[in-house]
Amino acid sequence: MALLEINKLTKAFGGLTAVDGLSFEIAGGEILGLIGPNGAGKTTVFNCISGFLPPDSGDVTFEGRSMVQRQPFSICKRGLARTFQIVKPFPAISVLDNVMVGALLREPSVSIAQAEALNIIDFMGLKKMTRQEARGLPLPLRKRLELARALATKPKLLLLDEVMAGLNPTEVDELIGLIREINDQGVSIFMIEHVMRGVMALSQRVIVINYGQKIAEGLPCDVVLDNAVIEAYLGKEFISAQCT
Amino acid sequence: MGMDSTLAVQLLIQGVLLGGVYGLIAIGLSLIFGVMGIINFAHGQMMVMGMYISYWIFVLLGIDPYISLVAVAAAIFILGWLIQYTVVNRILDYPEAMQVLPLVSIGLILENAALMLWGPDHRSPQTALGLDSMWVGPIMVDTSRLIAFVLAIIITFLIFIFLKKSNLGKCIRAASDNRTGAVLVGIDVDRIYNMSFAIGAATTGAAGCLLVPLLPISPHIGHDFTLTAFIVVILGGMGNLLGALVGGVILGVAE
Amino acid sequence: MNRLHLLLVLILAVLSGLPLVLSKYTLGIFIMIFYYAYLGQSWNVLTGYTGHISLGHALYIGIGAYTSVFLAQHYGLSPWVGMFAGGILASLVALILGFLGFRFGLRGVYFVILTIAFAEITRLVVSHIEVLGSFSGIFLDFDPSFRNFQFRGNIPYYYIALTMMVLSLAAVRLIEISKLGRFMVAIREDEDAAQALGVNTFKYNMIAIAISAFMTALGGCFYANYIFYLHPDSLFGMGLSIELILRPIVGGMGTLFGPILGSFILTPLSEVSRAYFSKGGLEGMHLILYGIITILVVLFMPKGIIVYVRQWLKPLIPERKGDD
Amino acid sequence: MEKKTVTRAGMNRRTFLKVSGAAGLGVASATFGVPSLLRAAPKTIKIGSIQPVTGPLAVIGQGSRLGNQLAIDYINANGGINSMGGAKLELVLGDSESKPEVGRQEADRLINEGAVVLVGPFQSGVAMAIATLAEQRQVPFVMDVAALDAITQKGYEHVFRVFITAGGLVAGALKYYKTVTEAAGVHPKRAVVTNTADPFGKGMSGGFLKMLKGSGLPVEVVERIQYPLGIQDLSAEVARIKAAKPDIIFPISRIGDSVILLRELYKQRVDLMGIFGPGSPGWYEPEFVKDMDKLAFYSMTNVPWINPESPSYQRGNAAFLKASGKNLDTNSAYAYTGALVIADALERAGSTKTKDILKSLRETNYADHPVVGGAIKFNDKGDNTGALTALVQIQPDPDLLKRVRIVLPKDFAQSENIIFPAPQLWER
Repeated sequence: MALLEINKLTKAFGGLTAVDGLSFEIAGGEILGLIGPNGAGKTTVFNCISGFLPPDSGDVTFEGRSMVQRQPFSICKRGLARTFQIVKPFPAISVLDNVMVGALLREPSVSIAQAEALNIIDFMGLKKMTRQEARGLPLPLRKRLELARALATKPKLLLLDEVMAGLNPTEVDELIGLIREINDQGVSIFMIEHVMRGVMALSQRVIVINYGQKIAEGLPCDVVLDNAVIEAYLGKEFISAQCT
Repeated sequence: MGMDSTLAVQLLIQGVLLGGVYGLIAIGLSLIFGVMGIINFAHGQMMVMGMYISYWIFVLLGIDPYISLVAVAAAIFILGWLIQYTVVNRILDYPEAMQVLPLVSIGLILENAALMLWGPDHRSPQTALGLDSMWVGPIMVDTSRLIAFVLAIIITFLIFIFLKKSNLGKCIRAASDNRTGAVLVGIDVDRIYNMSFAIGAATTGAAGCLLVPLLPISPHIGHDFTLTAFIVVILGGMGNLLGALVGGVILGVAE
Repeated sequence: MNRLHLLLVLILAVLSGLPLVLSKYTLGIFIMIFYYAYLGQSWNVLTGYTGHISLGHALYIGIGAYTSVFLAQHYGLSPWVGMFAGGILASLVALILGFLGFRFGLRGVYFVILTIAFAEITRLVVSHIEVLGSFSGIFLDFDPSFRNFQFRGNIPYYYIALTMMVLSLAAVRLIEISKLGRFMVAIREDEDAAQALGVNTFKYNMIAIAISAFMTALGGCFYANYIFYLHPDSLFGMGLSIELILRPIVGGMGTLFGPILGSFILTPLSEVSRAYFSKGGLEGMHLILYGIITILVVLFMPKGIIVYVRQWLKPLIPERKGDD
Repeated sequence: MEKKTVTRAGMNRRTFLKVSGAAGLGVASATFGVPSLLRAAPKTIKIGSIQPVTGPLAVIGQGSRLGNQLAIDYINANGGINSMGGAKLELVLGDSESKPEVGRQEADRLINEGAVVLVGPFQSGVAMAIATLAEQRQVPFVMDVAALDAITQKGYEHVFRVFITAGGLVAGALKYYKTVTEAAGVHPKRAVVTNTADPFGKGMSGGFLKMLKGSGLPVEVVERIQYPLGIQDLSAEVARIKAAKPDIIFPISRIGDSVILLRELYKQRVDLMGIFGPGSPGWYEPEFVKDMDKLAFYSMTNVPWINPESPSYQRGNAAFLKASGKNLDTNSAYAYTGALVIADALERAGSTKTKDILKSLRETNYADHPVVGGAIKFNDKGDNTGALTALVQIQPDPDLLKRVRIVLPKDFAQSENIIFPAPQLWER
């Protein structure tokens, strides 16, 4: 049985259908990439899965249970955590306190939660900033904080919304390493990403959507050679740069 | 039966006429909220300032409030601009609790300034048309109320034309729709905000003039008008100008 | 125990000893300082920590005062018990308000309007209830005894108010370091992000508003048995709601000591300026001053005066451990 | 006859009489208390005065404070308290800001500063807070103005009231109404009662309606109209009044709404025999008389009032006029009276001990005062059994100050002629 199943998911805003009858699934332990041009409906898919938007129709099943109609917090409790494309740190409190909010989801004891949070902060390479207010962090570190917080909720599946956007190549490489490690610990990952380097390096499978519909699905290297994908999204230069 | 329907018509007319003025007060509040998302808790107090200016122009120079209306609106326009420039512009990004307090404080300052300047007495000047009324059969139409209503409608209409047609008006609507977008196309948003607050203030100042012949002035009535305007704006939909006018009439009739 | 704790214990010891040296009148000022610090702290739980702005907190003071007095007058119940009845009733009302506000996602200005509306409606309702004294209010009987929460001198009131302030401080500190407090702050900082991390925001919002209302209502019972006179306009009015939030905002909202600091600054200030201006025929001047100070603090010290005090006290504070 | 704490500050007030003139009270306050300190007095006795000198009632409160002060200056100028070796009196000053908790706090401060008696505080709400404090601290408290019956119903030993109670006020209204209608031989049949929906308005109109019903007078209340304090528009209410076809209106109002009501009665041409106020402000203040001019004529109000002919009034008024440029009005005259009563009690007590002051206050029999009423005596509750109201009517006179005239009781009347029924508002 797949970990997450999306079945004919549809969501429209006014006249605009952002997600149109989309179906796919994620297996346990998998890293799945979701790519597509701006406005293709990627973030809407995330919002529907994580409970921030109710889908108009279709179903989202996580470990065999429907997640539709549930509130975001309860979906997170089931083990499905997400990050936001525009990061949402808790600005006026420290990095540690930020991460502890996530850790407290499963750990009632504040002191144990704190120890867990410190571990995660260490793992994410944020140790020096532990006591700093989140608002003072530069963007790359805020992205890591976002990831650290989500990780602290001990998810089974992590939805990452463009965590690599705006990072330089070194930072991207570091993050690739971290995400791979997270995955090695048994956390499945579903990521929206524009940074193709990251997608190519991490994803075991990629889905491409445009106008809310799936236009391709498969291994990363197959997908990027798909004509429809090149037309809609990547452009010819990309192919020569990446896959030859 | 005849008696009852006469009474009903009478009440309806009175309500509609007064509602026009309520609407005018509320339009200022609504404009400010629509553009900046700020509730002007000093709105009624600004109106009272307008009433006092109008009153003194009448007492000292003998000029009727309907005529001094333009000057009073200009004075309150300046007052509004100053308040926006010195205080409100600095609190736009604050959380709402912090936005409420300075505006309530401005109301407190204006109210007590009026108290110190003019004392707590209730003043009710005998203006030229203050006691006139017209009779349509058994129905009485209060002249000053009718004038207030007509002028309120005219001013509202002018504001609409201004917002629709003039460059500045278009900029105000743009800034209220999307602040970032307005900045991107080169609109000086701070200036637009100053203008919006000042125009909102000026309309309430004008409404104050229209009320001078109708009710006694004292420093402490502002608070009640803030509440009235607030209710009208909620009835008509926050930030919706036409709604404010309709809301005003509804409240006028309901009272 | 570090030096900061030592300082706090020292301050508490001094405050406990003050009745030995101060006159009844000066004690009265301190009682008002403690009382407003307590109310500010109660409001702080909802607005400072959870981020939902209430401009109608007078509602809970009124409920606390009226409930305890009603139960004492009609059922002979000691206010010591009645105050908790008032607290529970206030919490219930707050939960109704909270349900409407949080379930339907009223945020910012709209939540503010809801809190004002609740207080105003209650004021009007109480003004029409005959057994609650309707428009005339209730004039309490003076029958001093511990059981009746009434005393001849100011000293018992002083210690009660001091205890309430200290307990509220302790309660908020406990909340602050607990899971509850951390979730409340997360909601204040970003409600969506908190949801995404599994925080049941509705539940924690409801808990916060219920605690805040409960604490505020206890203050109402104190007021009733200290002033002996209840009136709907003064107990449910917006004036009191604003008076109440002034101190935590000036001191620093969302901080443990902000409301107390604010009260120690503003309460004596209003005493002194009233005494000063009342003699010069400058009626209204002290309210203008009050308004100007508030605006200046909000404009130039938006985080409250506590920030500056922290700077001064820095040498006393040891290297901070994670929680703060 | 009273008001409560203020939130909607606006018209939540009462002013029995305020005389025009804008002299600064700063001048007056500069003279406060000076004599007693400079003249190496044998001893000073402190009296605490709590009045609402700031906030919405500032003008009244400052007048009342001045009334307290001038009475004490008068006593000091005449040798102080003889029974205590010419001890001088000193007024220590407090401000209630119209808030009960502030009034209490200020009273406590004054006691702390050595006040042996308290006087004040104009509002019943504040009076209740201070009354309890006085009982707690065991310091006598003489209320100059505050009318709510309940204040003296608790059996407090330390609380006395010079002012008339709300009950006494209503009884006066009925008595005078009966006298006026019988003298005129005209008996209105249909009446409308209007009142503001606040403690004062509701309490007064409730009491008045109840007494009117029990009086057997041939008048029926066909409509009772209540409106909120600080109302901005009464056109609907007046339309309802007109539809009720009343012969007479009994308004219980405040200062702002009386103007709106009267203008609207005029505009809507409501036929009336007259307007008879059972006891509320709004119908005799100098601004009202001036602004409303002819419309104000012939309205009558039952109200605690000054006695302009009394020597005490003339003394007090001269000093008041000199200090403030205004005339002594009801409130300041009662404040003046309150302080005189205290001085009288101290004189007879010959001591500043609470027990002695209480005893001599209970034995008070004081007639040399500036207000309409008999000699001041306190009953066992502390209420003044000599308190009386007057009926005043606005009558045409070129001099604005002479328009407000006492018409009843006969002993105090300034005009023999009561004009009732009155000409219609628009036929003047």
